[in-house]
Amino acid sequence: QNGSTPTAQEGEGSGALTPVSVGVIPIVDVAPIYLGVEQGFFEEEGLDVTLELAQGGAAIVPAVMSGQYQFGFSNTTSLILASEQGLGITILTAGAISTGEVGADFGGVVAMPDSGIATAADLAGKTVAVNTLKNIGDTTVRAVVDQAGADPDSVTFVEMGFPDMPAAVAGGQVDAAWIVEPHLTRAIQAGAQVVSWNFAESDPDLLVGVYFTSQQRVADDPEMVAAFTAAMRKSLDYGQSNPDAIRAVLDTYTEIDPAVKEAMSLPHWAPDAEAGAIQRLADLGARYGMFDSPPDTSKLLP
Amino acid sequence: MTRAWRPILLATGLPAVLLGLWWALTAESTSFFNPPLARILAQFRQTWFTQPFGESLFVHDVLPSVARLLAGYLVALAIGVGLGVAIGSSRALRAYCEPVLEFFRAIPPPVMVPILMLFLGIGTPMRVFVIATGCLWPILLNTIEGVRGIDPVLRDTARAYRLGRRSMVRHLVVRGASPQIVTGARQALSIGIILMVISEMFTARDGLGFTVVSFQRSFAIPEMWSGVIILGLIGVLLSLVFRAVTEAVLAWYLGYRSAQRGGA
Amino acid sequence: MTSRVRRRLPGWAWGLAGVATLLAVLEAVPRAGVVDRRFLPTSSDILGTLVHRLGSGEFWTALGQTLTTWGAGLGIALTAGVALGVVIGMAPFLRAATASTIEFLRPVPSVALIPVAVLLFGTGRASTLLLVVYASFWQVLVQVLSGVQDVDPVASDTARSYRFSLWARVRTVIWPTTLPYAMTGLRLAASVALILTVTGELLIGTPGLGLLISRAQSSGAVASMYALVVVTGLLGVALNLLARAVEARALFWHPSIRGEAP
Amino acid sequence: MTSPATTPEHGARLDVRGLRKVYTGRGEPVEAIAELTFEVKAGELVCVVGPSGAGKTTLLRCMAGLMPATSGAITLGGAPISGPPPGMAVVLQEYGRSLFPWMSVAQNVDLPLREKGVRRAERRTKVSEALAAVGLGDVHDAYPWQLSGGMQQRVAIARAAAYEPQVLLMDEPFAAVDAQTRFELEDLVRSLWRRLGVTVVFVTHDIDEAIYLGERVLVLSARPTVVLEDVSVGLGAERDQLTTRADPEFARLRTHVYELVQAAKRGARTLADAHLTHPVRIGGEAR
Amino acid sequence: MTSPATTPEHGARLDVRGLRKVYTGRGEPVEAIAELTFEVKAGELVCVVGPSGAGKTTLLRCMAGLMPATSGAITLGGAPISGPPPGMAVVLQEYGRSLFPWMSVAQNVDLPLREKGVRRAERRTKVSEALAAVGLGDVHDAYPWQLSGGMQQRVAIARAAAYEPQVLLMDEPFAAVDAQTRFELEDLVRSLWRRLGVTVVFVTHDIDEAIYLGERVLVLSARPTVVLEDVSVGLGAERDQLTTRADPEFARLRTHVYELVQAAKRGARTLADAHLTHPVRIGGEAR
Ligand SMILES: Nc1ncnc2c1ncn2[C@@H]1O[C@H](COP(=O)(O)OP(=O)(O)OP(=O)(O)O)[C@@H](O)[C@H]1O
Ligand SMILES: Nc1ncnc2c1ncn2[C@@H]1O[C@H](COP(=O)(O)OP(=O)(O)OP(=O)(O)O)[C@@H](O)[C@H]1O
Ligand SMILES: [Mg+2]
Ligand SMILES: [Mg+2]
Repeated sequence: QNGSTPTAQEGEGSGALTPVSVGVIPIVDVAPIYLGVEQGFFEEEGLDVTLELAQGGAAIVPAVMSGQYQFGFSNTTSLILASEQGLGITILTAGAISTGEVGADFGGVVAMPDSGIATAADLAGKTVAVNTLKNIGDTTVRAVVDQAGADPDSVTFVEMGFPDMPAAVAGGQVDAAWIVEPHLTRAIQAGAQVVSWNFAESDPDLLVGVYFTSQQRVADDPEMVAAFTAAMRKSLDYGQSNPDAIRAVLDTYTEIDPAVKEAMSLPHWAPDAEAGAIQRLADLGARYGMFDSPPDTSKLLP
Repeated sequence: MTRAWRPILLATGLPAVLLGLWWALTAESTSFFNPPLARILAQFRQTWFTQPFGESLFVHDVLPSVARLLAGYLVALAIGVGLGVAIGSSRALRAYCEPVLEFFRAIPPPVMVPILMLFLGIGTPMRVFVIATGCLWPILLNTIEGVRGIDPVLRDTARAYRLGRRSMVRHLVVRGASPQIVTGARQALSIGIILMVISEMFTARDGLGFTVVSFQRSFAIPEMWSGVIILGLIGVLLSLVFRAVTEAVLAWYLGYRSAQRGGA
Repeated sequence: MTSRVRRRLPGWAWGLAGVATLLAVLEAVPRAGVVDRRFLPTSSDILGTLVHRLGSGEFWTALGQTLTTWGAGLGIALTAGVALGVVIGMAPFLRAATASTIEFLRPVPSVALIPVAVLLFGTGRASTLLLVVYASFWQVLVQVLSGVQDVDPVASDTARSYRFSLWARVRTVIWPTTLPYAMTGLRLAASVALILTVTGELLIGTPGLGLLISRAQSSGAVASMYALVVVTGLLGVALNLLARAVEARALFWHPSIRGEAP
Repeated sequence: MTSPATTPEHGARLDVRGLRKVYTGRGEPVEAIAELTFEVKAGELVCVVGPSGAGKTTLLRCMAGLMPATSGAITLGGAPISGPPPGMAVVLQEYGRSLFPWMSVAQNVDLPLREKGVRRAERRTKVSEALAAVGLGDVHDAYPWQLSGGMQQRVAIARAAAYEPQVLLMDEPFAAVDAQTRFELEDLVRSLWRRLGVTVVFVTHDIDEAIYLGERVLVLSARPTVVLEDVSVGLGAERDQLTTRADPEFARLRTHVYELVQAAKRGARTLADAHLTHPVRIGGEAR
Repeated sequence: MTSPATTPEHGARLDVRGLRKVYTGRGEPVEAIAELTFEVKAGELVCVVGPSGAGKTTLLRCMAGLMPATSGAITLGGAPISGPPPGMAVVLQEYGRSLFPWMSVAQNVDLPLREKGVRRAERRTKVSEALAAVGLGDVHDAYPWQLSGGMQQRVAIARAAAYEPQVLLMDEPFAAVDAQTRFELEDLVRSLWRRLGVTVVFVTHDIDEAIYLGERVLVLSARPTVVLEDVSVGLGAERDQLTTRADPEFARLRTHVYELVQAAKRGARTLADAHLTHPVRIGGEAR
């Protein structure tokens, strides 16, 4: 149960399975692929999936590009960035999408009640922690501050890992933090309150994470890509309609505290990575200084 | 004439060969993560020395990082030598401290950062602290071993003349251990640079390390490599300063060691 | 030497006392409310989780994987560092010719090499191994270089005057002098290798303790994470005990070990 | 040259009672000293001779408080020695290694004086005088490793002399110097001793030197060491390289001590064992 | 004891021509040796005396090929010396530091033999014999730092003796041993020399020793060094501690050399400067 599934030694009548490695991050977003593997969706498509855990894109993108992993999960903005730099990347399916519900999303901006921050507008002039600068976090926070009529450029952003944010907010090291589950719930349990649901508020269908592969692989091995895409779509649909199974499968690759697990919000999972959603992200990025010119995201889709 | 050039030739010969190799091997490279050296060098000026100079990344990111590095390094030097002298001089103290020190020594800085953040915040003090804790170990270990290895005859001489505690430390222990202390300090210099990067990987907003990691994360690979080159250059520069200081501090040692190799 | 009792107390007793002090401080700080217990658990919480961890096979597998990567990396770094250190240290020309390159390469952080490592070796053990070797090699090299320089000129003249072969000089004069330096290099490299094994596992995702830490961290399982961190710390302590034992045997002749004959 | 006189009375009685020293390091325990009992009166100059490896250095290091005895007691002026006592200077046998290589010759001589609290100006004269006295007036700024063996040894002697101790312990201090310099240094020690009234214990292998210098010569047996004989030297207080060495008593003592050392080397542990070829006068009675 | 005889002819002629050595390290350059020209015939035993700091060690280290000369040439058996030549053994003045502390006494003696390619069984006898000859038959397994100064020095001598060199250079090798042992070691060197026909250069401060041992005594001036006199010792080949030292010629040579060293210390640089109090016989003619 350490993140990889046992390989099927004897192909159960269906012939040999194609071994496939997928780079994933140990967060809630990727629960459907775990569930999908458990449910046998990938075997049905002739794939023997090994899930490889890594901490972030720094390792997953090069591994996919070099062919060491066939597929990977990544934050969408990072892939737009990579594509802008000339990496041949193809997005196959959506990974995690904002629930679009203000009050019940899997990411938001939190602050302590005594910080004087109650709304997005109050973030102006404050220090806000995000996990990565020039990425989806600061872009969407700027967007909501802008929407609230305050000056987005007056917000100071600091990089910090999500796990460290609850302590930093509670201890006053930062004024506020953009944070995702399960740490969002941890922060709330530690007394913080959500001041903005920046995903839902900036785009109800915000495409936070996606599954991708290299353009090379699409060209070389279209059947495998098709099989993976099909199984992945099935998994995402299954995950969306079975939240209890999702919460159960989390125990196999995370150590989230049961109390947190029950309280937290899950992302929305849908199979389609819509061109429009990707372009909206790119445009947001362009508007808030991530890119010099609006990127062309069409090359990211098959 | 050739004599004056010799050290310069020696210092630049191998780097020139290696750069040449790097250039040649990557000239045709189409690999995204391993771009041609030509591209990296082309990126170099553009990335770090944009106009106006006052707003270039060099001033904005490199200089503050180096300042933190030096601060952390000097703190480590003071604590490392002080603590090392105490621990090296007392068997009981060594036995008492060693397990705890070894425990902390083995803990990766990335996981220490969150705890430090709780106590020191996320500003400069925390980063200086991370750099200092990293630099501490080689200095501390080498000082301890240097102190333990001091010639017993010298120690006896100092004792017989009843040198006070302070003179003992100043004239015997620190000087006697100085060759090894310098070795530790040399090690610490490059570790300091590495930790400068690590300390900026977490909870950072500026700094050379932060910039390099951001480049890496945004897949600006030639820019990232140019940052790595800057790190190396800082290493070379600091080591030049370090060598000059060493030659002054260890003049006796270098003379002593070469005295019998022909007196030159 | 103020009292007899103090002298008689064996080394390990002092060590235990030191550890006890640390545990007490770690217990007291969160309890006293200096920091939130949720973010920095007490030592009893951590140890409780640790004991629980020790019961799982997953933990032992990860520990084994970490130790394998660590051992292999350290072994390679040590062999290469000692061999190159002795060769470069003995030849003044090589010393001068390599100095600038060494100073350039040493401060390049292993973490910056992650994408290259992954590209070259994938996310398996080889990538982490590259980082481990790269980082710990310099520690050994620099120590050995200093050690070679520290050879007593009288001893080396003696060897020269009896026309010892190069190999004999290395074996009988240079190596024994270098050994104390190399031991320190080993101890430094051992912990750097451990740190980078764990960091590599953490960032690249090579299986091992680091991956477990990363998982616990991403899940916000604070006590669980620190329990694993404690394990790496304890590994460090164990390694040091080992290094000290080796040292006591190999360096019995050195003033630092032979001490004052009672 | 005025001495800072940290204690009013110069010189102190040194008393060694039942001293025993066993080295228990690596390997078999080595019994270096079996049983030594003797005393050195305040302001007396005693020479110690004995075969190589007898335990002379061991004895000196115990007396200097640098090494604990296995059993027995050493007292200086009535107080038991547990560490190096104040007002004592030692010249160690390993002269080369006893100089601080990171200090110049002058700094090496100066350091103990500074520790003693002597003023800067006074220190400067003392250092110069001491170095000139050992014939090293011209190497103040050299480092010890730039000196020849004999010069190093003389720096160590100058350091002890400049210190103006109440007790002076010297372990083969003239082993590395030429014959002429040796004579001069012998006279230096004697004049120092007479001027300051310092208690001196002087270990040497040169029997002539022992007799010329000492008021008593302590002859030690081979290891494990006991006192073979405590020879009184009745040569008077005024000595001179030419006349003293020509004295028939000098020649007699010399033969006597030489035979004792020979006997010690053969393994003699008592006077009776020694089978001397000439009549023995019991030490002390000759005076 | 058979020697492995790496060269058929034992002993080799050592020729020093216009040797000059200036130390140019830290500080002012020091001219240690001004001009030395002399030769040591194959199989000859020459003693070198001179004031402390004269440059005896410097000379020896140049002859051993351990240090380059500033100018001049040293040849051994006709071949110029550029590094330590084969078949040579050196006993350095810093005996303590010339022993490897990480090896036992026996290993220290054994190692050069091993390097020379002597068989194990033969090595064992050679090591035992050499250690027994210097009176250290019982400390094979001790480490150098467990020995007294004199014992360490004897280990270094044993190491050189066991090596059975063709050229033996010794720098004050008996400085730290007692009188009796010194006599025995002197006889050891002479017997070694006669048995092996080895060329020996022996630096000492003990003038009696120089005359007793040497066929010639080279008296050096003070720094910067020249040869003050090359004294031939006409005492014959058979020598004996009792009779030789009682020989009137011995006494005459002794006074002569002693006066030369005294003059050298005073700064004499030629025989004429030396103002000797007794008639000078030109070295070599006395034979
Ligand atoms: N650290 C030690 N461990 C074991 N034995 C030792 C140690 N130090 C000295 N000894 C032994 O003790 C004995 C006496 O040594 P010591 O140095 O006192 O002799 P010494 O009389 O000074 O001789 P020398 O005249 O040669 O200097 C020697 O036999 C020596 O082997
Ligand atoms: N490394 C050095 N640098 C400068 N001067 C030196 C160095 N080594 C020796 N000297 C000087 O050279 C001179 C000769 O030294 P050397 O050791 O040869 O004398 P020596 O005749 O062996 O004396 P001794 O009898 O005292 O051993 C001395 O005056 C010494 O100060
Ligand atoms: Mg002694
Ligand atoms: Mg000399």
